Amino acid sequence: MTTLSNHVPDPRLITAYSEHREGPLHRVNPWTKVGVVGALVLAVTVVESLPVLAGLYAATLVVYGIAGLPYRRLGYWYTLPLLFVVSVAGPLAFLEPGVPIGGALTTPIGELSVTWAGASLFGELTCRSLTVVTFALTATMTTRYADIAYLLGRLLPRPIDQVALLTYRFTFVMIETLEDLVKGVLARGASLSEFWANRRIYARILGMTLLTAIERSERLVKSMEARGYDGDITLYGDVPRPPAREVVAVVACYAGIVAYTLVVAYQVIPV
Amino acid sequence: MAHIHLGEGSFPLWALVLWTTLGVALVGAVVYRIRKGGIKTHQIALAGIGAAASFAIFQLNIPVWGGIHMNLTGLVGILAGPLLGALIALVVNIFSAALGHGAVGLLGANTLVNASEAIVAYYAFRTLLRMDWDIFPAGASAATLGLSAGAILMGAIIVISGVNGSALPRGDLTIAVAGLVGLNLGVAVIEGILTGFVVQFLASVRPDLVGLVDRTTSEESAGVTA
Amino acid sequence: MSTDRSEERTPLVDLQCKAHTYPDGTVGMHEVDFSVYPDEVVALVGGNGAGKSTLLEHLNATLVPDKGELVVDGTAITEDNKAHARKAVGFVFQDADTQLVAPTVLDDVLFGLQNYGMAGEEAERRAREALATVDAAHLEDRVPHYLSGGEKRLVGLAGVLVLEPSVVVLDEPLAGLDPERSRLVADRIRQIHEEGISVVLSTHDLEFAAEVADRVCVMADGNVVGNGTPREVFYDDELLERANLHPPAAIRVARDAGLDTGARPVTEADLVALLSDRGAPSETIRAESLDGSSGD
Amino acid sequence: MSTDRSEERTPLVDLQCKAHTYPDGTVGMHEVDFSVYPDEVVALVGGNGAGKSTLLEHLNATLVPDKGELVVDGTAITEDNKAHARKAVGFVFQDADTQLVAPTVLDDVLFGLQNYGMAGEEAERRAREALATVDAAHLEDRVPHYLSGGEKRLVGLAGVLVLEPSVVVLDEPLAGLDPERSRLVADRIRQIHEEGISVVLSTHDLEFAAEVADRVCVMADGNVVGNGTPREVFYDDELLERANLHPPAAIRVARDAGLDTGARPVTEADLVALLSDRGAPSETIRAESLDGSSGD
Ligand SMILES: Nc1ncnc2c1ncn2[C@@H]1O[C@H](COP(=O)(O)OP(=O)(O)OP(=O)(O)O)[C@@H](O)[C@H]1O
Ligand SMILES: Nc1ncnc2c1ncn2[C@@H]1O[C@H](COP(=O)(O)OP(=O)(O)OP(=O)(O)O)[C@@H](O)[C@H]1O
Ligand SMILES: [Mg+2]
Ligand SMILES: [Mg+2]
Repeated sequence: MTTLSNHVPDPRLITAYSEHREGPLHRVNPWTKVGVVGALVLAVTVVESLPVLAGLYAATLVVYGIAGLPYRRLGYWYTLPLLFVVSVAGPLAFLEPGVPIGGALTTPIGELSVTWAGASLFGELTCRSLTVVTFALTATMTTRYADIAYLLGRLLPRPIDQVALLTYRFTFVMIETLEDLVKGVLARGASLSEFWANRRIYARILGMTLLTAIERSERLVKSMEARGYDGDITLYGDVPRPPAREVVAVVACYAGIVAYTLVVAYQVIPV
Repeated sequence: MAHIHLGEGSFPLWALVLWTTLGVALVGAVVYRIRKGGIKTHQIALAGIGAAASFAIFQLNIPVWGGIHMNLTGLVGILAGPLLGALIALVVNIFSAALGHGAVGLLGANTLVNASEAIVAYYAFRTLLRMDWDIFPAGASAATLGLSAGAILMGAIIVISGVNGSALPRGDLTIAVAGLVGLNLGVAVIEGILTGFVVQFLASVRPDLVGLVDRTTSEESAGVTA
Repeated sequence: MSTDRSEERTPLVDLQCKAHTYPDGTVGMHEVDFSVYPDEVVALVGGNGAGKSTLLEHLNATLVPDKGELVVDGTAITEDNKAHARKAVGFVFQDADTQLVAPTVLDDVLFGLQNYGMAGEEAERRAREALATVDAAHLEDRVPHYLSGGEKRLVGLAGVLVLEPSVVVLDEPLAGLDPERSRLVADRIRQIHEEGISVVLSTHDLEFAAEVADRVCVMADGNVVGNGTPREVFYDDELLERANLHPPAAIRVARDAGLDTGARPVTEADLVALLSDRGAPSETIRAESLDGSSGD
Repeated sequence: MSTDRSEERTPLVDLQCKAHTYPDGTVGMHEVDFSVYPDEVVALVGGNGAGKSTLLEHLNATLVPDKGELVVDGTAITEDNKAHARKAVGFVFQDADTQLVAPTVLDDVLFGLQNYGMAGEEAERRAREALATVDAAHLEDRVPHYLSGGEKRLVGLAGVLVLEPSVVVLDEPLAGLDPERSRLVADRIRQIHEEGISVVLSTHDLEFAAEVADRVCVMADGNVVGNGTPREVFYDDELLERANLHPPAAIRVARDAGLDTGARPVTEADLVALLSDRGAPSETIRAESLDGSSGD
């Protein structure tokens, strides 16, 4: 469907990879992957060296490939995260104090130039963001639906866990509703290529999507209550604890990051 | 939803801890309020499917400036109320982060931003309706207000945190961020107008959803707008 | 037109409803008096908007009458003991998608059990058993999103059967299913009935109603306007006319072909039996064999 | 099994599709070669998931093949002239709910016209006319969302007819409709056909297919596995078996009752005709004359 963006990962595709493919990362315990995500978040927050950040990013890219996932799609999916980096780091690349790269550009508001420090900052922020993006996608594309549901149920307090589980289940249904609505208007000659001229059509499609969602939720209440639900029950199965070697690996990751932080980043422990 | 999420690793560690703590506090307060009233199945169902819809809508490419994506957080706030609106913001952020959109470490910050959008939009909408505004201007203004509040909050978060690894003085950072917030305000107006049209459409089809008529059995809407 | 049963036995479910008004003011049904007896299959038929779903949703207190009463297994249902009705009367909704809420099929079947406080091994054993009853044991690890329409319906049915209800209610069980899957669901309905559970279902497919039901209830304009065996109901032209229905194919064929001789066929099998009785002689005239087995 | 037509006339729509793969990797159909000729009603039958909707949605370029070609009225459809396919091939989707997007019925019918740049008095006149064609003129001011299922379907049909397409595609036009409304929709389909518009529809109701279609296409596993007149297709047991289908009731009855003598009834009307021919004599055996003839 062309109108649904290919810059945003389609949950249906993501689940198809996790349900129907087999790869080395599919066999890694889901808790381990969560642990690694946490470690990576911590790492990209405390590490300040561009080479180290670039190395981390390269490593996640390799893992993504080993997991058997498609690089071309990843390129599309980078669009939005990169946009976020550009919107924050873009101006900073010019404003950051330091030595300009090449000549400066004279503009009415003064001289504009990208400094070495600015460019490096831009690189750092890009690596930080894409490292976690890549690994988060690797994790979701290699973890079965039921296991993700279990993690959500475990990590979130009631009633947020219940909400998240229903969201996960009904995201697929709602995407199809939206897609059907888009198909419906396109089939009758609507063009969705320009926003302002078609604002009413957009409003109707989005309005109908929300209306369908609300009415579906009204039916869902009936069906859940018909089976005795009162807002408080476990909806998910079970995920075993990770095997010892995976625990060791995750602990090692954290230990490494803490050591790096203390020694290199904050130099609490002088070498 | 403000159209710029904060990317992973943008902030120093202390800021990450601060925003996470504040985010947890907000969500904790919401959960406390909901639990105190007794968790109602219809609240859970509405929040769950509402978040699914918001997430699905995000998949739609809206052709402005080469393509933008929206979650319609303001609209969700207007329809679901501040409590469920905040929960939906959190859940949508969790799923977005899982799909590499937004940030795991900045869930707290991003949730604060989006929840504020939903909450401000809701109260603005109620207030404007009480002032006898028409449905379209009320919806559009409320959503624009909510989204603007979110954009400004996000700017403030960036300025307070400082960008990880940047030596730029806060004053200059503020200038850079002001440009970003300005851009987001532009998008807020577009999303606000779109929200206005959607609210107008919903009012013509099911007026009870936007609080224009009372349903005789108020059970349904009571918890929703609590 | 009345069922003899009604005088003999105590009903499992007894609904008296002066009226049910939806929030927007639509009166979904009114002056309805409906009972379900042990060991029967009741089919609700009627046009779109006749009130079938509204009636069905009253049977387990999903909806409550503006004024009226629901008695389940001898207990009057009030705000406080709705759970009793929910447990005794299992409900399979038309929209199979909104019925499946858990991440896997097995979890979904367990969902109801857990709500009633049962967990662990015993719960899993019962859930697997329920899935086996509907021939869906192989689906247990699947994600509901990836099931076909028919599979979703069967899993929904298992999720209800596992609670061991005394009555199972199915709203349009065949909607959207292909002939093969329809047959599968129809077979399961018969099987449930054989296990002593009463079944109430709504359908637009009168052939299906004629085939599975012991009793047919006709609804029109929010009212039950007729009630009896399939033969009684489907030969009552005035009643069908009133409910905007046409008799099932077997009856139409028998009539249009001038076969209406008193055998009064209702199902396809009846028609075949009638024709075999009659067709056989003329078949032989054309010099063919006479082993066209049929009937039941 | 082939249609003679294919050699005689140029098709209105000609689809060649090597394969269509959905975003999640499911192959919805493959190696399909399908044409629609002027002045015919084609019914697509097959089990759930056989690929009927996937095929239909290719006919107006809602979906495009991974590799393949769509030619509408002699024009090859590309990314740039999809509008041509959309205008020539009207599409009524299975889910009536997601098809109606305007606040009133009249607005909804006007929607397509406005998209093609027609507005004002003339547009309204045509919209009202289209509504009248489907017997829905009285609904014009209603909110589409609150219509009954059958009404929604009719309004959806009007919204497509108003665009004067040369082919109308209907995905499961009878889904969820009661018998009276089904008949109404079936009548409208016949009427559209009489007005010279070709119709392609998918259905699970083989009786309905036998009744309205000139040509039946059987799908299984994403492929067109058979194609011919209803009589050809529905008497091809091997084909039906392959597609998980059962023959329509008239055929089953005729067979089970041992009437299968060469007249080969397909619809209920055929069966009635056959029985009247035969019934009369055997009626007569029981006291009348014996001039039984069958076949045509
Ligand atoms: N949630 C609702 N709000 C308002 N009116 C409703 C609602 N549900 C049903 N109705 C109305 O109540 C009446 C009875 O509807 P019901 O759904 O019981 O009919 P039905 O016999 O099940 O029809 P169908 O065969 O189309 O399913 C109809 O007029 C319908 O429009
Ligand atoms: N949006 C989608 N994404 C992924 N797979 C899909 C999608 N739509 C259909 N499919 C798959 O494509 C195949 C063909 O589906 P299709 O909807 O064309 O079948 P159908 O013959 O119309 O079935 P039904 O009678 O149930 O409507 C099925 O395996 C189905 O699961
Ligand atoms: Mg119904
Ligand atoms: Mg289909």
